[in-house]
Amino acid sequence: MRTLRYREALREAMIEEMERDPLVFLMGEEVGHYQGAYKVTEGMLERFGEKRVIDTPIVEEGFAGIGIGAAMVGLRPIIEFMTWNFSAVAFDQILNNAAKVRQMSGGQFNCPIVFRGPNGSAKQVGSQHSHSMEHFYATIPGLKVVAPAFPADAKGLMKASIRDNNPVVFLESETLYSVKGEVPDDLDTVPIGVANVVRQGADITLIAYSRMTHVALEAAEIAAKEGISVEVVDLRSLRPLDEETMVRSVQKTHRCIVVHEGWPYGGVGAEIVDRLQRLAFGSLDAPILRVATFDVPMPYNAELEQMCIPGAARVIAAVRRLLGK
Amino acid sequence: MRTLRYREALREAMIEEMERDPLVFLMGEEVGHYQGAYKVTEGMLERFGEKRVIDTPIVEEGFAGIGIGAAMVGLRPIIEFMTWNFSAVAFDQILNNAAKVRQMSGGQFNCPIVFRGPNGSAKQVGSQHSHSMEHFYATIPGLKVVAPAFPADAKGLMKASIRDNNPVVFLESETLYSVKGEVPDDLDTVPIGVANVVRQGADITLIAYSRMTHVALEAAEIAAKEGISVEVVDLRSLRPLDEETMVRSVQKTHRCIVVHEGWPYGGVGAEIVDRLQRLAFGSLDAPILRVATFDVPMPYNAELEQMCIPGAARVIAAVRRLLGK
Amino acid sequence: MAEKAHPKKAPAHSALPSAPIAEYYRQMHLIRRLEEEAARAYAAGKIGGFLHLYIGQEAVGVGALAALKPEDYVVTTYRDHGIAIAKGMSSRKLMAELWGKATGCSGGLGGSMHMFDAENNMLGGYGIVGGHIPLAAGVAFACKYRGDKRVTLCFFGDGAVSIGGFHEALSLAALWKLPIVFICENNEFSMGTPLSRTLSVEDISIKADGYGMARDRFFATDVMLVKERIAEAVARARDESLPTLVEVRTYRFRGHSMSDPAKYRTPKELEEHKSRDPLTLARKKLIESGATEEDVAKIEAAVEAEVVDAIKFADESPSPDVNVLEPTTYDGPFAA
Amino acid sequence: MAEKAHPKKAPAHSALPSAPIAEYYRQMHLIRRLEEEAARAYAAGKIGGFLHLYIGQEAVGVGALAALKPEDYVVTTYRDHGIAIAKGMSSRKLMAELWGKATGCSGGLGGSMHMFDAENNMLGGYGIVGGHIPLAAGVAFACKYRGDKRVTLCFFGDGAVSIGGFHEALSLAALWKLPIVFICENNEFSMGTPLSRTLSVEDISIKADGYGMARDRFFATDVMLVKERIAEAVARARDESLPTLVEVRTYRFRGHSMSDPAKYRTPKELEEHKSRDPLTLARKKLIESGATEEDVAKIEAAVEAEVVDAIKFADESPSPDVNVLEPTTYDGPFAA
Ligand SMILES: Cc1ncc(C[n+]2csc(CCOP(=O)(O)OP(=O)(O)O)c2C)c(N)n1
Ligand SMILES: Cc1ncc(C[n+]2csc(CCOP(=O)(O)OP(=O)(O)O)c2C)c(N)n1
Ligand SMILES: [Mg+2]
Ligand SMILES: [Mg+2]
Repeated sequence: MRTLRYREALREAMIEEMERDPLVFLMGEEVGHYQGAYKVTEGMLERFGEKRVIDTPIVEEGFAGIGIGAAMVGLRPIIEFMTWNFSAVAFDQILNNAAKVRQMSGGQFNCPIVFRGPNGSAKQVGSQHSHSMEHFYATIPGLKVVAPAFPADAKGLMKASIRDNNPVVFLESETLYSVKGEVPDDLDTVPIGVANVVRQGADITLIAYSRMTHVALEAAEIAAKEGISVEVVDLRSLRPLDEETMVRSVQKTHRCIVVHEGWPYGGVGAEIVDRLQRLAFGSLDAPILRVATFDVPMPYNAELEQMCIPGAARVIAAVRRLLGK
Repeated sequence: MRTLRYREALREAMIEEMERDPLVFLMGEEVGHYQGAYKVTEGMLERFGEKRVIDTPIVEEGFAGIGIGAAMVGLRPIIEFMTWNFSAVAFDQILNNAAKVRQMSGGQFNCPIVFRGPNGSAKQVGSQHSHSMEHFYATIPGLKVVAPAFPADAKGLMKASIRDNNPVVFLESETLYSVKGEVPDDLDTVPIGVANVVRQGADITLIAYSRMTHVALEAAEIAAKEGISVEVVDLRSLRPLDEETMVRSVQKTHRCIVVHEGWPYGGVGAEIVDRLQRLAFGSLDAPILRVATFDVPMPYNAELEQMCIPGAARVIAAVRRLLGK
Repeated sequence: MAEKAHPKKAPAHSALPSAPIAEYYRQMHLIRRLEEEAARAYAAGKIGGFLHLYIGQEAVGVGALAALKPEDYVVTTYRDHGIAIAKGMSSRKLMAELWGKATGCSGGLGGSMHMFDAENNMLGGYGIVGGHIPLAAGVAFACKYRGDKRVTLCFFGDGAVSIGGFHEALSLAALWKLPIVFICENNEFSMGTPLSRTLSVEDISIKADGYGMARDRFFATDVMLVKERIAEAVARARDESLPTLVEVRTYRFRGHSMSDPAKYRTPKELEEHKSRDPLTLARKKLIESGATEEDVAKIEAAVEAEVVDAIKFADESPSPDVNVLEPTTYDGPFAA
Repeated sequence: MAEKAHPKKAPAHSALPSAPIAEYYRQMHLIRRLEEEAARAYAAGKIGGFLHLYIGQEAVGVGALAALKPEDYVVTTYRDHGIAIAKGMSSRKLMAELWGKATGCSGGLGGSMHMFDAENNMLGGYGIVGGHIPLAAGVAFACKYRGDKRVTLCFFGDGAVSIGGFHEALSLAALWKLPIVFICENNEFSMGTPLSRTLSVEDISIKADGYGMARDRFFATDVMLVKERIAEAVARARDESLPTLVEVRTYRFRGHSMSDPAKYRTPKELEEHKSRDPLTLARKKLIESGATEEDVAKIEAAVEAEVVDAIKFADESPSPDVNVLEPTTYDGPFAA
């Protein structure tokens, strides 16, 4: 067992898969010579050469499309968006080509591609650079969407995503890249679609993913001191969603809060609520609450930004409210 | 009181507002010389001339951006997407510019613009032309989103949208354009954000919008014959959502089904469920169900397509299930 | 696969003249006839949705694809029937797809705008204007990556050259020297809008200069000429791994789609273009090449039999089952 | 408005040389000094997020905006501090915005990348590469619609000319003859990538030909030359309602943003460019124009006082209240 940073785990996964399969290549802005805007791809150009680690101009629609076409005829592209914010200009490619080509060809063509990059807020990067884009993609049939919180999952899910024959939206986080965690030496793939109970508890379930899993764990720690036993479910995959694990937890605790970045209207958080109230209606002692980003564009000012993004304090407040404390 | 088709009601609203305010103009593909791909804008070029009714090349990002810039300095553009499917290539403009410019300028600039066009499935137009795009927009703070079901609401909401100082996403429906309805002679604006109970009932609430309101009414009619009293709430606005009207209805009927086009994961449907289970938890005798489009890209084949899109039969089945019949 | 399972086979055409023009004429005539029958079937309600016919433009697709090898790739727009046939798709698969049947090329799920045929390296018709152009560049990218010397043709309309996807794809293809030919089928209109109201420069091919890309521009009246000129661009792609932008000037005899009465042009304009019908010219050239009227009649009869067979096949084929939807949405197991 | 409420005023600068170069030098020097202080404040944690400095490029913004009237509009990228100052924004509003304070130009909500100033027709800095170019064309569209003879300048980097938004905006501006000047600040790099790896044609201005648009291309070492050449394009916009694409060649002396050590270039390359620092040249020209060292020192002292005052103002200003978020998200009442 080694300790790796989240970014190192991602890099290791990509390197292993590229060594395993010459059809895998990496493409994006500054992934090569610059070593990655966030150093995730550091050293990969030197290792694999310009043929397989490709710096692009600033043309997200263009290189997303390049990846899709290449995937249709058998390559296995990893397309990096410098951040997921910039995928908005490539939205049509993902929605209309990547997600649909298998079905509209009657199953003749697959699109085995991984779109990856940091998602969600960073720090004070303002309203155009702080998007949690997951709700835009999780809603689209034909895509899979994953959002690991820990280095081991980052590695295992990346390997699974690269080997998957479907387009996978892989959501990382700038504020997680330096987080360390244990990664088994022999880790292969972590299956897409399986959630993880990362803390056992009896009184209430927190469901989270990506960086918010850490916030949920932090809140659970604080709650423990108040005598509240919190269970934390780390989703890992957003599409497909692991209903079973979520339902099992809620059947045990009877109370649930979904903690996620991103605007509150609809999206992944609402979907989880929708399923749980349907699948565990009889088990719920209280409504399911959500702690999400405020319903405003992200402000630049540091304090306001921190108010907008879900933090442990807001989670704890919701926990107390739900338990009537 | 006159009887107008949905498309005529929209046209009347645009004409009245353009006559009222010379800063209002209309721009889009084929809106002028061709008289509109779906004839919504028929006769408007002849009436207002090329300065105010502007045919564009096929550049959705370009003309959405043109509209946004023009709105920032005081014009009031109506931007037609031939269908909302094509807004995917303009997604970044709406997400990052229209919705944010007010907030990121600290309130210095408004963006009074209406983006409009038909949304949702038409008939056998296949997977790239059958999107219900509302969930992509309803989630974005800074936008308002409306989706009228009847000619009178189409007219009144269009007038309200054009006069609103915020960007409004106006969702029409190809399959509603020819639907007729009564429109009061003196109709001015219909306020954005107010739902309408279009059928009173006691046993169960159906919440719908746009074309699905008609499907819900059809289902209610059938249910009535089985002795089930169905209340139908027509949302009209998706952002803001009229919580009060929804909650009031559910508090009366204790059961609720959301009927909407669009994929089931997240989105408007899930948001409604999320709010109702939170705001009316004690009133619910059963989980809230949803009848939505199947979780697949839209198939071309006519029968499969009809299976995928919510219809009265699927709504009735859900009603029966919820009432244990 | 679906077709193989079906008992009846399309009739073979034998003992036809061997000059290339014979085969081009056959393909052009076949496309024309299939499109005419598709229009009829649409009116009869057998085909739904949008239907964009290729009538008048046959020389472009047939001539261009004649310049390819079977292993080469093609990507095009929603106006894809003619291209699909020219790339080798069977008439049966085409018509069955239009009918929305399980035996169609895309299993009845794609429809008129989405003709895919893996076997013939037909990578599909796409419905979002400009959206397929970067994708096509990606196919060419893969060919270069594998070093397999295949060439990709990407077709699009005059209406597609203003949109971002076109520009991004050309930028990347030029920068990375991709083996692709971008073919703009300039039929003078995007829906109801003439070129003069969408473009500030009439000559579309000039845009290539901004990317340092080779370019060409010509009228597609003569299918042989189309083949020759596209062959030059294909050679540039295959031998030098360089892209070309080719503007092929053509005209569509029908409306944009079935719902378009095409009031934006005069009957006179249309008649003038019809008097230069590439199909008529191809027939004339076939005769000039030494074929007898009888030879030509034989070709036409074989085409007719193929069209009738394809319609019958489409009529009699089963609809896809609803159970295909999930496994065609994802490869492998998936639980949402 | 927030600023007016504040008791202290920025110091006035009086009795300075009247040649235009004096004012240009003052602006360039002010921008340089504000950026240097911003870098320092960033290191000290007073400024967060991304910070893209304009150091080295001052002659572009100052020269270009000198060609405008106050009622003309400007739209630019995230590298917007210098442009904002040249368009007339006060140093206080700029620094307070960087500090994230309520007195900042955008109330502390926008930050470094989003400098807006309605009073001075500064329509903002934008963070999505290429995304603001169609918006700028829309501003020019509005000017033409109103017939108010205003001109719009739209700035963007060399990295922005491959993306779709650039192409769509130029297409529409050329087609509709919009009164706009597209100014590409070619500083040889987009982040860590040199032009040679992003563009197949070195001369960016050539792209104008594909749209039939006027073009220009020159080095921005001399602020006076920038003014002259941009003035020609501005006149074309104002008098003939025609767009121009201008490629202005420049260089940034710092990294892309504060987090970029700029290892992709050699110290020698940087030193060479610094030896042609437009600010040094402007100072030289000012002296040549007849100003004494003392005059220049006076200008510099005034700038220094302004910078010190702006920092103090930013330091002492209050943070925005959380209650501003809702009313700045929507105009008028809104309940989600
Ligand atoms: C992005 C986008 N915008 C609008 C449309 C609607 N549309 C479909 S075809 C078409 C005209 C295209 O004209 P052209 O490119 O010249 O091709 P042609 O139909 O003449 O073959 C339009 C506007 C679309 N499919 N995609
Ligand atoms: C669509 C998009 N993709 C990527 C980025 C990330 N990014 C920000 S600035 C930049 C480089 C831009 O270079 P250039 O246009 O030359 O401007 P400069 O920074 O040199 O002024 C990149 C890649 C972005 N902001 N938007
Ligand atoms: Mg055309
Ligand atoms: Mg640059």
